[in-house]
Amino acid sequence: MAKEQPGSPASFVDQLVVPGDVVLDLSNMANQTIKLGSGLRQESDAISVTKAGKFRLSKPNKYWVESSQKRYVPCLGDSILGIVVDSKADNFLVDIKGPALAFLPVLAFEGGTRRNIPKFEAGTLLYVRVVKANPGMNAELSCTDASGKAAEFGPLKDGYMFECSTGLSRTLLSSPPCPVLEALGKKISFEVAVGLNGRVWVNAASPSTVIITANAIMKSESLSVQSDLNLYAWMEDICSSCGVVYGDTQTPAIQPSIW
Amino acid sequence: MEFVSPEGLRLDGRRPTEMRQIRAELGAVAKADGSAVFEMGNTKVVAAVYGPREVQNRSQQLSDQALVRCEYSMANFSTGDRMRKPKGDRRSTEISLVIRQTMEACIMTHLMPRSQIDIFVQVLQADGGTRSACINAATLALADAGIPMHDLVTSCSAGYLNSTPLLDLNYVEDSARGPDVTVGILPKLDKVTLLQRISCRLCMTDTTGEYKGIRISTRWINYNEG
Amino acid sequence: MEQRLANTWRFTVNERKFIETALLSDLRVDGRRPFDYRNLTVNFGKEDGSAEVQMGHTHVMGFVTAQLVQPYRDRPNEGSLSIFTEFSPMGDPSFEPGRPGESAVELGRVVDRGLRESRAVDTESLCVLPGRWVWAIRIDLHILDNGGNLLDAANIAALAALMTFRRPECSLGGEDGQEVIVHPPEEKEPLPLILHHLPIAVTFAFFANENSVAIDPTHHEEAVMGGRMTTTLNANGDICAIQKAGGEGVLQSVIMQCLRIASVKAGDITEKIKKAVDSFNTHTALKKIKRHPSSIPMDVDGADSKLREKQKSLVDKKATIPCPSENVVRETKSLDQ
Amino acid sequence: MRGTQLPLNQTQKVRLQRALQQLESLSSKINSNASVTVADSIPVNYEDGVLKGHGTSELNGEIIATVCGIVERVNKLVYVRALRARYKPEVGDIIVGRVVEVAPKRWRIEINYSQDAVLMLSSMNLPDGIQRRRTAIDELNMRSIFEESDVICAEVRGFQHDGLHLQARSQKYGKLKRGQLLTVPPYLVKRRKQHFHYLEQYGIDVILGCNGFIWVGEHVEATDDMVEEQVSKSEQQTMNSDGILTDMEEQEQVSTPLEIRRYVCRAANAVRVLSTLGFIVTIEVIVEIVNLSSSMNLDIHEMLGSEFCVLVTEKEVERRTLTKKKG
Repeated sequence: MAKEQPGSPASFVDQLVVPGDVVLDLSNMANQTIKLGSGLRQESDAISVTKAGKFRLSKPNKYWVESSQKRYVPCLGDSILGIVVDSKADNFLVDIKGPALAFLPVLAFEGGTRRNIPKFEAGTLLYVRVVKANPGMNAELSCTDASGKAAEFGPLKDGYMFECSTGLSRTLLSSPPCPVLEALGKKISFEVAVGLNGRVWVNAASPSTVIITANAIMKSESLSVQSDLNLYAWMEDICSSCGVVYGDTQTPAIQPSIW
Repeated sequence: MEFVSPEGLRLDGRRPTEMRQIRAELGAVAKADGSAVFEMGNTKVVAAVYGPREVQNRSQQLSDQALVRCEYSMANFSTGDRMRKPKGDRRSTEISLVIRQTMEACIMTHLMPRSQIDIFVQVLQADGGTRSACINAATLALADAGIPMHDLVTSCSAGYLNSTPLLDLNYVEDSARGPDVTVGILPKLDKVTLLQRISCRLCMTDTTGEYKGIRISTRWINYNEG
Repeated sequence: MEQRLANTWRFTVNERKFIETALLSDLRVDGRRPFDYRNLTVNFGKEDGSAEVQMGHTHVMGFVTAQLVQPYRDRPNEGSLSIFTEFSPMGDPSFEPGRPGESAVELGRVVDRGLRESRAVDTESLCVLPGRWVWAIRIDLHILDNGGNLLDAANIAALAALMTFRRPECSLGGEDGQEVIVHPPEEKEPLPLILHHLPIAVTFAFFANENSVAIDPTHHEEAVMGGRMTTTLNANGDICAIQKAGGEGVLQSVIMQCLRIASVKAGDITEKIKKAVDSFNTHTALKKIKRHPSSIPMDVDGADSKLREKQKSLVDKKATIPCPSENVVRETKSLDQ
Repeated sequence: MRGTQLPLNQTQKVRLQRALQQLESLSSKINSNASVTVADSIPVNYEDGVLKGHGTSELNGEIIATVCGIVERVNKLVYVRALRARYKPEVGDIIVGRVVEVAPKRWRIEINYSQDAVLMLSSMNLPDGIQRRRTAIDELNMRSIFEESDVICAEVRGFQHDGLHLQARSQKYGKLKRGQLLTVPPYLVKRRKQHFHYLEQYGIDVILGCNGFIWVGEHVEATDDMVEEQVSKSEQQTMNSDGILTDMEEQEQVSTPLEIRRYVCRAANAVRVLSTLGFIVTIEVIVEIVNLSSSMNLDIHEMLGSEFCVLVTEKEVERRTLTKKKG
């Protein structure tokens, strides 16, 4: 699609691109500095795409391809959900859906010292931050924010964790808040933690609420560019499929936008 | 064919809910940590347990519980016509799995992390009910090895021929292709852990008969242990 | 070591605990109640005897083929039925390539027991020439995606494939009447298999805490459960096979309750399969009508004689009968079953 | 009871049976109905409060046994001592084991436990006897200390996160040479003050490992000093141990005299007899049996015959009756 005007970036921005598409022609853009993000490759003057997704531009000059995938490529500063796999003397080995296990140093906790190393059994779910992500190396995680405070990081107790695509988790974290979350939040109260690596943790007072929330979020994955869709009807559908009555008849104020 | 005479006796002279004579002996394999020979009539099975010991394939090691493995085999001379079956055919693979899962359920595996328990069961003579005999032998061998267990599993088979429920089938009754069932129970908890039924068109037979038989066998095993 | 850890599927303590606690209040993660079955869809391939079953994320394909072989010596006038399973790493990373693993063998054996020992397929009608030629039916079950409860899905796939399978008709010919002629489908309408009843496998999962039970477990639930029982029943409520291979102990009364539920489910599933097969049959029948009508009103001498010639040559070709060279693993009723 | 597989003639059978019966009558008064099998319920007095120990679990408010064995009660603690099981290590146990693997900075040792034990290079006295940090060179030379399939003697240090650790911080521990390793069920070896024994009259050493591994070998001077040796002692001692080392090297050249070899075999057979009969293995009994066999002018191989076994059983009865009377 949109093959007419290679060279003019505007023609590709926010369009779907596939590997091999030449999205920018630098010869037309002399004396401009541009920054390339993931999914783009420079071949002399041509900038071509290496993975399928949406071509994005962040003004003034940052370009990248945004894609939705099941696996996660660690990226500095991302908040993610990891699962403890094993503990070694210096590190916890954590699964982050990435190409390799990540290391969480045993001291990377608020006020962490050798004497108060936390104990996590295999299978513990952690909300962590990526602090080192170099290709070819295991990523390094931390349970503190930049100032060394625990913030919200740390183990997540109870609740339910499910996996989705990285694209969906990004949508859930977007601002303005994701319509599905907002619509759900109007009716029921729940806690949610979204990891950029495509893992979502949900907790609520009753298991049925957790199940509704989890299913609603999981099913919103396939709910894409249907602007005329009635979110309320959709939600009720999910609730009835979960065997729960959604509640009062008021339609949520927000209609789903494109995501 | 008539499997139950009008007088209510079976081909080998037993009553329908009568078991064959059972005999068990512990310590049949000196090298093993625990071992047992179990006989049900002419069916004779030997079981040996090694472990808990260091895990041989370290990649299989479990950090929170013991790894249980089981190998079932049938000696070539165990049946009437000598057979030369390749090792690891589908039937023995399945029985190995069944024995392993049955034993795994009653071994307190969490007490022996990072170790491995091997159960070897071999049929020396087959005359029906080898599956049950193997389970009984394996239980005794595990008890002999001093491995902590929730309960002793006891097992027995039953069938339905000539519209009579029969307990503990022998080979002739077994090969009549009537419905039959193998039950493994945990007598103390009074729960069923193993249940395999192979049958053609059958309404439910009452299981009281076989339970009775299994109770007897449990009692007998206890006596034997003491 | 690390490589091994990197490739296995993770399961969090949270999920495990949640699945168990939700079951206590009769809820399941995918919104089902403990005794709800997942949505079942059966699709058929273009050829006869292939079926695809989808239950949630579980996706199994069944394919039936037949071959003329020599019968077993102890049953000279019966055809045979064998089941092969293929668990490729594509369906689940825990399946290892190469020889079938324990779970693949167990699945094959349980489906086999349900079908064969309950004599669902009429094997005597598969005999062509007693002692010489019989049809050997082979069912291949391929796991395309493992979303839990492969056994039930595989069993349904096998049944659906068997129900749509058509074997070529054959007759005896030659000077001594001992030669087998296999008629191609254009010549004689292929024959369906005779199925006496449909044994349906229904699987229950048992959980350690508070003796919870759930039907048709998903992949996640299978990772949590302490034991499993597969009951194979037909729509009449006859029990064909039960498999509970160890695991969590269960009270006798619970087993009886499961059997009652299973017999209801077996009825439902039978309905669904029959409906799917019926619609497939009418569909193919319609296609035939569309395809052939032009040939029927054709003039007699032209095309028809040509057709006859063609048939003749086909018959000649059939003088060479496929040799039973393939090793079909056969599982005789073993001593202790 | 496990049957002992001995080819017995009629009189021997009667004698053995009688002896066993006597043994039973001697012991049964102490522990009459304390033996349990798996899933038997153990009667307890709940009012006093109960602590569940090894081999027990709770089911429906009842305490049940999880192994076959003898119920033991210590104050509130109730536990079941398994009759036959693999070795259960306790800190401070002296054990004999076999090296199965030389790994980085450690040896892995098979000790009849559910896992292999670990002996770190750092918890082991170096051959030069000097206390210092272990260098990379020491690590490279590990095979010159112990290599695969060597039999060694060590002490249980305790459980670490990666398994059971041993230590050998004394000259009495270390590689065992010129002798026999015997394996008996671990419950036949009782924990005592002394596990190293030097039988001067025969010139042999006997080490009764708590894990059921028993070493019978030619006497080595280093183990002569049977008093607990402290690690942090003066340099004088290290010099002393140096001297012993050279001593050992010298000894290596000369082969073991035939007489001593005979005694090694005799003692080993004594242990074998006890193991087949299922009697507790103590140094006193071993000495007694060795003496008995020599006084009867029995050949070494005849010790394993049924006649001798019956005789040993009868002796055991005598011994226990005597101790009983004394008691």
